[in-house]
Amino acid sequence: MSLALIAALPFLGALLPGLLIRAGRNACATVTGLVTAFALLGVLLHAPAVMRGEVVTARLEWLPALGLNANFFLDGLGLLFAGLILGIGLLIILYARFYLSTKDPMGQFYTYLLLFQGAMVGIVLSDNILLLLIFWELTSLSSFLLIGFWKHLPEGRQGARMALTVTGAGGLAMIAGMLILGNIVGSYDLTVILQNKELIQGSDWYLPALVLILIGAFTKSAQFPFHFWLPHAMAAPTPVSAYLHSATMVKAGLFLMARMWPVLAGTPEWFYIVATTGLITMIMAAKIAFFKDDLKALLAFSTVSHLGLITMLLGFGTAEAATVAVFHIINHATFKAALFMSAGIVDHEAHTRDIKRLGGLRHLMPITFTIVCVAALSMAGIPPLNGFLSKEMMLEETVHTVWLGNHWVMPALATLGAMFSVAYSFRLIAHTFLGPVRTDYPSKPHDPGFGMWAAPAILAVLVVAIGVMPMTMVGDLVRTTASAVIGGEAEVYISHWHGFVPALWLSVFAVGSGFVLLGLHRPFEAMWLSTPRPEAKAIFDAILEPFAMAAQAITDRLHDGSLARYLAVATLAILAVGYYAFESGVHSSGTRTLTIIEPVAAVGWLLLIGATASLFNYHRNRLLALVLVGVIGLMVSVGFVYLSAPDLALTQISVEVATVMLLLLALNFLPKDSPVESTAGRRGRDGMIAAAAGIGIGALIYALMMRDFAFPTIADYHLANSKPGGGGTNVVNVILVDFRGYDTFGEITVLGIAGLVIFALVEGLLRGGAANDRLLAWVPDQKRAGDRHPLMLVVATRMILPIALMVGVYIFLRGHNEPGGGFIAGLVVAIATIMQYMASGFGWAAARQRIDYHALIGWGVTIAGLCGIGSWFAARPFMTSSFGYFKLPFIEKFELATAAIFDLGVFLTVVGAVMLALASISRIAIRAGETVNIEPYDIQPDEEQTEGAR
Amino acid sequence: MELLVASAVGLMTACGVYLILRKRTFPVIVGLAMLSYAVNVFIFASGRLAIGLPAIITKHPEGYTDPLTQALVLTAIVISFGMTALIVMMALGAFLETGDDYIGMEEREQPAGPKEGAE
Amino acid sequence: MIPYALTFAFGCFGLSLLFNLYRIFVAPGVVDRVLALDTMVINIIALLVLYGINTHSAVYFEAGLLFAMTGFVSTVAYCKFILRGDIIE
Amino acid sequence: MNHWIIAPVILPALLAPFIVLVMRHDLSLQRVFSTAGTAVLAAISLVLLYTAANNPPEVYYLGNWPAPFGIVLVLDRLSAMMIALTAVLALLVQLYAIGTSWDARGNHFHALFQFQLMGLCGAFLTGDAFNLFVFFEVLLIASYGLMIHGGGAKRLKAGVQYVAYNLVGSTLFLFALATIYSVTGTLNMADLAVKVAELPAGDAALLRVGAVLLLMVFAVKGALVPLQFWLPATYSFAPGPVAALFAVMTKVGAYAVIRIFTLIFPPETAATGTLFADILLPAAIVTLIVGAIGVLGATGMARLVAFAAIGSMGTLFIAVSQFTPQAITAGLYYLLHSTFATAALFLIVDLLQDRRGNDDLRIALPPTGQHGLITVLFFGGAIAMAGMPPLSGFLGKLLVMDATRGANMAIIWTAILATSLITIIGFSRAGSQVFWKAYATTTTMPKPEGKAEPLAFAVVFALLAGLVLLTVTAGPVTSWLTDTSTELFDKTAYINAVFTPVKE
Amino acid sequence: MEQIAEITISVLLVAAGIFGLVGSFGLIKLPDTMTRLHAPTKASTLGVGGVLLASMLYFWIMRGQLSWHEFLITMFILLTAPITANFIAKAHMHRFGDKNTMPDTGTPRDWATFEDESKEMEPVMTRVEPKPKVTASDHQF
Amino acid sequence: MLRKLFPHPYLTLLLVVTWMLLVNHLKLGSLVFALILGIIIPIITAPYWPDRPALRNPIAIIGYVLIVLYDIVKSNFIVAGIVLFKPSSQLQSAWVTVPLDLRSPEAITVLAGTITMTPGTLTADMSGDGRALLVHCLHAPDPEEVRDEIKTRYEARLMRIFE
Ligand code: NA
Ligand code: NA
Repeated sequence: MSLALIAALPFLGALLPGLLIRAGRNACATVTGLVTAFALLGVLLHAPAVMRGEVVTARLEWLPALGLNANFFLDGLGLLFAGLILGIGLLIILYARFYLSTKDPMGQFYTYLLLFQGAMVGIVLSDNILLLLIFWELTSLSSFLLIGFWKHLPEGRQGARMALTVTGAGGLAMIAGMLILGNIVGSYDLTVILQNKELIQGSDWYLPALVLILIGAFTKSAQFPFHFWLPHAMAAPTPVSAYLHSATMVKAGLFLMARMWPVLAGTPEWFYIVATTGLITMIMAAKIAFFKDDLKALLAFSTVSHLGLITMLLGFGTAEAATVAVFHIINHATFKAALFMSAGIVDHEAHTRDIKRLGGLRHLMPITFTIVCVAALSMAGIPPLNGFLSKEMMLEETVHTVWLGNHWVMPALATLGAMFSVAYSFRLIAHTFLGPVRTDYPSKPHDPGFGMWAAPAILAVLVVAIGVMPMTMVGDLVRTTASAVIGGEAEVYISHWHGFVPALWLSVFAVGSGFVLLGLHRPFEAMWLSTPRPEAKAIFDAILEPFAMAAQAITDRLHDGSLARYLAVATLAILAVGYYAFESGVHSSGTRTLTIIEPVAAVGWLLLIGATASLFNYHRNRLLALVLVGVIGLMVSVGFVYLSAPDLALTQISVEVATVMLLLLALNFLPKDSPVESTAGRRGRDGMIAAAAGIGIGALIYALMMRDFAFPTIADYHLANSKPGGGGTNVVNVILVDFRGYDTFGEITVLGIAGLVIFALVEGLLRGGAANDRLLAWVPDQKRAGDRHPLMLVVATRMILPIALMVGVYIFLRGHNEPGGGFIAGLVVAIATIMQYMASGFGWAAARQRIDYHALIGWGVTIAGLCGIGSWFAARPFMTSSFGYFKLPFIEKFELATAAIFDLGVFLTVVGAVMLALASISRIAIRAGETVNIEPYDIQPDEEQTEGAR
Repeated sequence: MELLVASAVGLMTACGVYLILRKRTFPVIVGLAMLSYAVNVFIFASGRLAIGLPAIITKHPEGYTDPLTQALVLTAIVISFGMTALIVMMALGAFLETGDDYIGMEEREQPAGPKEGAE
Repeated sequence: MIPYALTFAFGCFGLSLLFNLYRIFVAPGVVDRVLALDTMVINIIALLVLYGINTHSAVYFEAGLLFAMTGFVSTVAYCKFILRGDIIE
Repeated sequence: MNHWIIAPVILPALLAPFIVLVMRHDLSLQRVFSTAGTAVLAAISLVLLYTAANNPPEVYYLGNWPAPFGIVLVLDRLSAMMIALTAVLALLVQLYAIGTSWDARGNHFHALFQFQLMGLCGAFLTGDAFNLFVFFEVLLIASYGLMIHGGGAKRLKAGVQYVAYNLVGSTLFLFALATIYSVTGTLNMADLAVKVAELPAGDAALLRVGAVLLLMVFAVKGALVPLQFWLPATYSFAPGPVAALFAVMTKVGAYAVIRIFTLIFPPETAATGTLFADILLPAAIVTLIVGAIGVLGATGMARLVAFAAIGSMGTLFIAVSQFTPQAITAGLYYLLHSTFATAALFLIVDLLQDRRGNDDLRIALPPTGQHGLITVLFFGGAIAMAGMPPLSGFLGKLLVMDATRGANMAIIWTAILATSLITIIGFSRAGSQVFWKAYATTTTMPKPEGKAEPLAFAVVFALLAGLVLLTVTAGPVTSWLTDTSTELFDKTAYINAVFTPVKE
Repeated sequence: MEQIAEITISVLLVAAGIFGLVGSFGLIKLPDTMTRLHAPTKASTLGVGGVLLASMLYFWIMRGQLSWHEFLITMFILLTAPITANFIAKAHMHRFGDKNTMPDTGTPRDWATFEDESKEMEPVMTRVEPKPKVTASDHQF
Repeated sequence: MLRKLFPHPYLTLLLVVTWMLLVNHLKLGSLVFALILGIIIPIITAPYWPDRPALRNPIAIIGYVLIVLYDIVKSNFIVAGIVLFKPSSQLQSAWVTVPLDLRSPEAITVLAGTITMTPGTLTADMSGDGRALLVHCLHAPDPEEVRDEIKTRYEARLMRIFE
C-alpha cells in the first residue's frame, strides 16, 4: 500500500463515521476501526522491508514552485510511530465505543479522531518538512476539536482554546524554523536535509532555526515552560486524553526531535537547551503529579514528566541515549495508555476521578486494579516491567553526562525525578485501589464489560511481555528505530541485570525514597497547598485576556465610527507620502512664464476666494452654505469660460444648479443648521490639516503649470484628427463621444446607476420602518408661506419651458461642432423640467405627464451601448464612429454621425437619472404628508368669488 | 494667472477638506462638492492655462488649449454629480432612519461648552 | 474708441462684482445674499458678452444664455426653499 | 480583432438596463436572466482565460483609434484571471442571494449586480489610466447601491461613510491622474510605461508625487492602513452576499497596484526607484497587524471577518511590495485564496446572523437551525482565513514567506507568523463562543427544520470546495501564476502589443 | 456709417457700464432689503441689455455677422427678472415681513405669502390628500 | 384635431422664431426643422398649459411693448438717480395695493412684470384671491398716484389686449 494512501486513509475515512452514525453506534465504531486497521495493515506490510533497513518512499508532486511536495517515507522511526498511532488508535476506538454515552454525538467524535489520526500519521510519514508542517498544524486543529468535544463544558472550550493557542503558536514558530532550515539546505525534503549536518550546523542561521523548531517541539510535547496546557486538555473525554496525551500528540514533539536529531543534535546549543529543558520538565512535572488528586491530572503531569525524560535523553546527543529514548517511547506508550483508559474506567464507574473520594476499589474492580497495578508499577520502574528497563538505562546515561563541567548534577536530579515518579505511581495504586471499601462513592463502582477493559488489558500484557523479554519483543524494533534516529547503526542491548552499576544504586534509591515520600504525602501536601504557586490557567488568562481586551480597546478606539477622524488620518497620510515623494525626488524649477493677470480675472478670483472664505465662515447656516456653493460654482464656470473651456463652463453651471436643487430638496428634511460640536482645539487642528492640504495641492498644480514637460501630449493628435477622423470641430466633444467615448459610456452608466440606487433607497425607506414612521409623523420645522405655486411663475414657465427645451435640442445638436452635447442638453432639459416642477409642483406635473424615468435610463444606456455594438457589423471595434454629410432636396447639407446616436443615449440617461432622483425625493415629501394640488396655481383670479370651493 | 488658479485650487481644497472633517452629513457633502470643484479646476489647469483659445477647430487658428483635460474634467464632473446625488439621498435616508444627521457611527461627543460655542 | 468704452464697461462690471461680493459677505440675511447672487449672474453675463466683443468670438454666448437660465432657476429655488421648504411640492 | 475581449464589459452593461427596462417588476425573470448572464460571463471569462494563457497580451482598440490616442483594452493573463475570478465568485454569490432571497429585500439588486460586474471587468481590462478611474467609479457606485441594499439605519449610516470616504478616494485619483498626465502627456498605460522610463531627471519629483497619490488611491481600495477605516463598518453592515462579492473589491486595489507599479513604475525606473516598496511594505505589515488585532478584538462575527479581510490584504500587499516575479506569484495565489475565503466566511456569517438574529460575540444564544452544519462551515472558513493547514491560506502564506527571504525577512516572517497566531486565537475564541457555548445555554437540541435554503448552503460548500481545489491544484496554479508574473515583468511584450498598428 | 456705429456702440457700452454699476452699488447703498431689490432688477437689466445690444451691433456692423443670441439672452432676462424680484420679495416678506405694516388688500383675502397653512386649507384650494399608507407599487415613476 | 396639433399657436410661432435666432441663419432646412420643433414641443408641454388664453387684440401688443420699453429706459434713469444721489434718509419707500380688474392669469402676470420693470416699482405679492397686487415703491411720496398710473397706463391697455 502506498504511503500516500496510508496517510490519506484516515482523512478519507473521516467522512464515514459522520455518515454512518445513522446506521448505529456499532456500525460507526466498526467502520472507524476498519479504516484504522486497514491503515495499520498497510504500515505493517512495509514492516519487513523497513526492518531490513530499507526506506519505503512515495513521492507526489504538489507545489514544486515552493518545494512543497507530498513526499512520504517510512523508516524505522516512522514505522514505530505509525504503529503506535494506529495500533493504540485501534484500541482507543474500541474503548471509546463503550465509553461515550448515548447523548454524545459519536459520529462526530470518530470523525475528529480519524482526522487527528491522519494528521499524526502524516507527520511521521512526511519526507518534506513543509508537508510535515501541514500535518503538524492539523494535529493542533483536530485536537482542538477533540478537546472541545464536550462543547457545553466551559473547561472543555477553554482547554481546547489553550491547547490550540500554545501548540498553534509553537507550530508557527516551527514554520519559521523549518523555512530557515530549508533555506540553508536549499530543499525542503527531509531526506536531503538529513544529509546536510555540516551545512546546517555551520550556518549562521542554525541557532535561530534550532530555537524555532524546538519551540514547536516543546509546545507540542508540553515541555517546560509550555507544559501548562496539557492538564487543561484533560477536560476532553478520556479516550481523547488517552490517545492524545499518551501515545500520539504529545509524542509528536519527541518524534520531531528524534527526526531532526541527525542534523540538529550533537552541538552544545542542542545539549544545553534540550537536555536541560527535559530535565527540568521531568522533575517539575513529577512533583506536581505527586500532589494531584484528579486521576487524569496526575496522569497528565506524569506524562509531561516522562516526555521530559525522553527529551532529556534525546538532548544528550549520544547514540546510546537516543536508543534509550526510543525504548522508553515504546514503554511509556504502553503503560500510559493503559493507565489513562483505566482512569477512564474508574471515572465511568465511580463517577469521580478524585483520588480523595476513592480508595478500596481493589475489591470492587479487580480487573481494573490488576491492569493499573501492572502499568503503574512499570511507570514507577519496578522490575521486571518494561518501565524499569528503560528507566535504569536512562539513569545509566545520566551518569555519563557532564553538565556545565559538573558530573553529579544530571544523575542526582534525574534520580530526584525518578523518586517522584515512584511516589505518584504508588500513590495511584494505593490511594485509589487499596484501603477499605468506602460507602460514599458517587456511584457504586464495579468492573465494566469486556469491551471497555479489553484495550487496557492488552496493553498491560504488552507491558509485562516487553518487560520480561525485551529483546524478543522489541529488540529489533528499537534497533531499527534508533538507527533511523541516529542516522547510523544503533546497538541495542537491553537487559535486566548490568551488574552493580551506579544506575542500579540510583534506581534502588529512587524506589526507596519514593516509598518514603508517599508515606509523607499528607504533611507534604499540607506544605504544597500552603505554598502559593502559579496556576496555569490563571497565568494564561492573565496573559491572553488583557491582550484580548487591549485588542478590543485598540480596535474600537481605532475604528470608532468617526468619519472625521478617518478622513483626517487619511489626509495626513496622503500629505505625508506626497511630501516624502516630492522631497526625495529631483525637481527642476519652472520653465514657463506666468500668464498675465487681467483685472477682470483678478476680480473673478477675488469673488471665488471671497465666497470660499465665506463658506468656511458660514457653513453652519446650511441654506447660506448652499448659496455660497452656488456662487463658487458660478465663479468656477466663469473661470472655465475665461480660460477657453466653454463646454466645461456649460456643464459645470448646469451640474451645479442641479446639485444645489437636490441639496435644497434634501435640506427640507434635514436640520437647517449645523451646531458647533467640535472643540476649538479640534477645529484648529482640522484647520491646520485643511491648510496643509490646500497648500500642498495648490503648490502641486502651480509647479505643474509652471513647467514644460519633455513629451508632447496626445491631445495634439486629437486636435489634428477631430475633424477629419471624428467629423466634429468641437474637439472636446469629439473626444467625449468618439476618441474616449468608452469613458463616456462608463460615465453615463454611473449616472444611471445613481438614479437606480436612489430609487431603490427611497423604495426601501418608504416600505416601512423608522424612516416611514418618521415621515408619517412629519411636521415641517420652518414656517411655511402661503401661495405654494405663485401665479407669475406658473405663467412665465409656460413660455420658458418650451424655449428651454428648444435650447436643449439646440445644444444637443450643435455639440459636435460647437460647445454643447448630449450631457449639457440633458441637464438643460432636466433643469427646465425642474422649473416646471417648481412652478406647479412635482405631483401635479407628474400626474399630467407620466414619464417612465427608469425607461429613460434603461434606454439611454442601451442606446449608447447598442450604438457602440453597431460598429461590430462593420467589422470594427466597439464604438467606432462613422459620419457622413447628406443633402436632401431644398435643404442645405447636413451632417449625420453615429456619435450623435451615442450622444442621444447620454442625453436620455442624464434626464432619466435627474428626474428619477427628483421623483424619489418627491415621494418622500408625499409620504411626509405633502399634498398634490389639482390646479396649476393657488390663486384663481379668473374664478368667481361666489363660487367658493370646488 | 497661474498664481490665481493655484491659490484658488488650494483654497477650495482647504475648504473642502475642512468641511469633510465635520461631524454632520450636510457639511461633509458640501465639502465633497468643494473638493470636486477643486479637482476639476486642478485637472483643467494641469493641461495649462490658455485664454481665448478654445479647442474648437477653426480655419485660422491662433492655437488651441488642451482639449483632453477638458474632456477628462467633463467626465469627472458628471461622475461626481451622480455620486453627490447619491450621497445626498443616502444622507437623507440615514437621517430619516435614525433621526439624526451625524455622519459618525457611534460618535456622540458632547457639544462644546458655551465658551467654545461662540464662534 | 470702442476699446476705451469696453475697458470702461469692464471696469464698471468688475466693480459691480466687488459690490456683490461685499453684499455676500455682509448681509442681514440669506435673502440679500440670494439677491446678490442673482445680480452677480447678471453682471457676469454682461462681462461675458463684453469678453466676446473683446476677443471677437461668439463662442461664449451659449454660456451667457445658460447662466441666465440657471441663475433664474437657482434664485427661484433658493426663494422657494425659504418660502415653502420643499421646492418642488 | 477579438471582440470577445470587450464582452465582459458589454454583456452586463446591456443586461442591466435590459433588466431595468423589461423585468423591473418580475423578480423571477430577473433571477433567470441575471444568473444566466453571469453564467455566460463566467463562460466567456474562461474562454478568455484560455486565450490569454496561450497568447501574448491581446489589445482591443476602442473606436478603432490607435494607441495611445484612444482607449485600449488589454487582455493578458492577469486581467483574464481577475475577470474569471470575479465571474465565478459573482455567480456563486448571486446564487446565494437568490437562495436566501436577499435579492428580494430591496429593488434593483440584479441590475446593480450586473453593473457591479461591468465595473469590475472594465477595471481589470482597461489599458488606460483614466478609463481605470471611470470603471472604478462604475464599480463603486454599483457597490454603494448594493451595500445599502435592504436598507436599515445602521446600514445606511455605514453606507454614507463608505460613500464619503470613497469619494475622497476618487478625488485623490483625479489629482493623481492629472499630475501624471501633466508630466507625461499621456494616459495610455503602455505609453506611460515608455514615457516614464525616459523621463528627464528634473521632472521626477512631480511624477513621484502623482505616482504615490495613485498608490494611495489603490491603498484605499485595498484597505491598506491607514486608509482601511472604511472597510470594517462597510463590510460588516453590507448584506452578506454583497460583502462576499466585495471580497473581490479590495482585490481591485491590489490588482491596480500590481498592474500600474509593475508596468509603469517598476523598481528599475530611474524617477521612482523603490519609493513604492518603501511605502508599501511598512504599511502592509501594519495592515496585517491591525487586521489581526481586529480579529481578536472584534465584538461581532461580521466585523471579525472584515478585519480578517484587512489582515489578508496586509499579507497580499507584503508580497506585492517585493515587486519580484516570485513574490507576485505568491501574492496572486494568496489573492485567489483570500477572495474565496473571505467570501465564504461572509456568507457563513450571514447564514448565522440570519438564524441567530445577530452576530454579537458577547451574547450566548442557544443553537438555531442547521447549527452544526454552520459550525462545520465556519470551522472550514476560519481555517482557510487564518492560514491554517491544510487549506490554501497556509500554502499562500508559505509562498509569501518563501518569496520574502531577504533583507526584511525577519520582520516580515515575524509579522506573518505572529498575526497568524493572533488570528487563530481570535477565530477560536469567537467560534467557541458562538458555536460551542450555544450548547451550554440549553439542553434541547435545535429543531432541524428552520430555513432549509439548500442553494445557499451549496454555494458555501462550493466556495470551500474551491479552496480545497486551489489547495490540491496548487502546483499547476502556481506554475500558471509564475507565467503570469513573468509576463507582468516583461513589459516590452505588453508595450509592443499595445503599439501594434491597428489592423483594418 | 462705421463711425456712427462705433459711437453708438461706445455710448451703449458706457451707459451699460454705468447702469450696471449703479445697480450693484444700489445693492450696498440702499438701506433695506426691499429698496435694495429695486436697484439690481432694474438697473442691471438695462446694464446687461445695453451690453448685449452693443455686442449685437458690434458683430453685425464691425464684423459683418449678425448674431441674435444676444437678443435671446436679453429677452430671457427681461422675462425672468420680474419673477425673480417677485420671489425675492416674497421670501423677504415671509422671513422678515410684518403682516401688520402692510397695506390692506382691499379684498377678503390676505396677501398670498401671509396666508398660512390653516388658511390654505380653506375652500379655495382643494387638496388631494394622499392615502395614509401608499404601497410601493402605487408610485412607480 | 387642429387644437391638438397646435395647442398654442402663438407659442409655436415664438418657438420657430427662437430657433431661427438660435441657429442664427435663415435657411430653409433650419426653418423646416424649426417648424417641426415648434409643433412637437408645444404638444409635449401642452399638459402643463391646459387652457388656451384668449388674445383679443394681438396687434395692440406692439404698442404696449413700446410703451413699456420706453418706461424701462426712463425708470432706469430715475432709479439710477435715486440710488446715486438721494440720501437714504430722504427715501420715501412705500407699499401700495393695486386692486385688479384683470382676470386672466396671463394678463395679470404681464401687468405684474411690467410694474417690476418700470419706474421704481416692484410687484411683491398678490392677494390670496388674485384681486389685488402688492407693489413696493422705491421712492413714492404719493402712493395713490402710483396706483392710478399703473391702472391707467398698463392695466387698461392689457384689458384691451386680453379681455
Ligand atoms: Na467612435
Ligand atoms: Na435671475
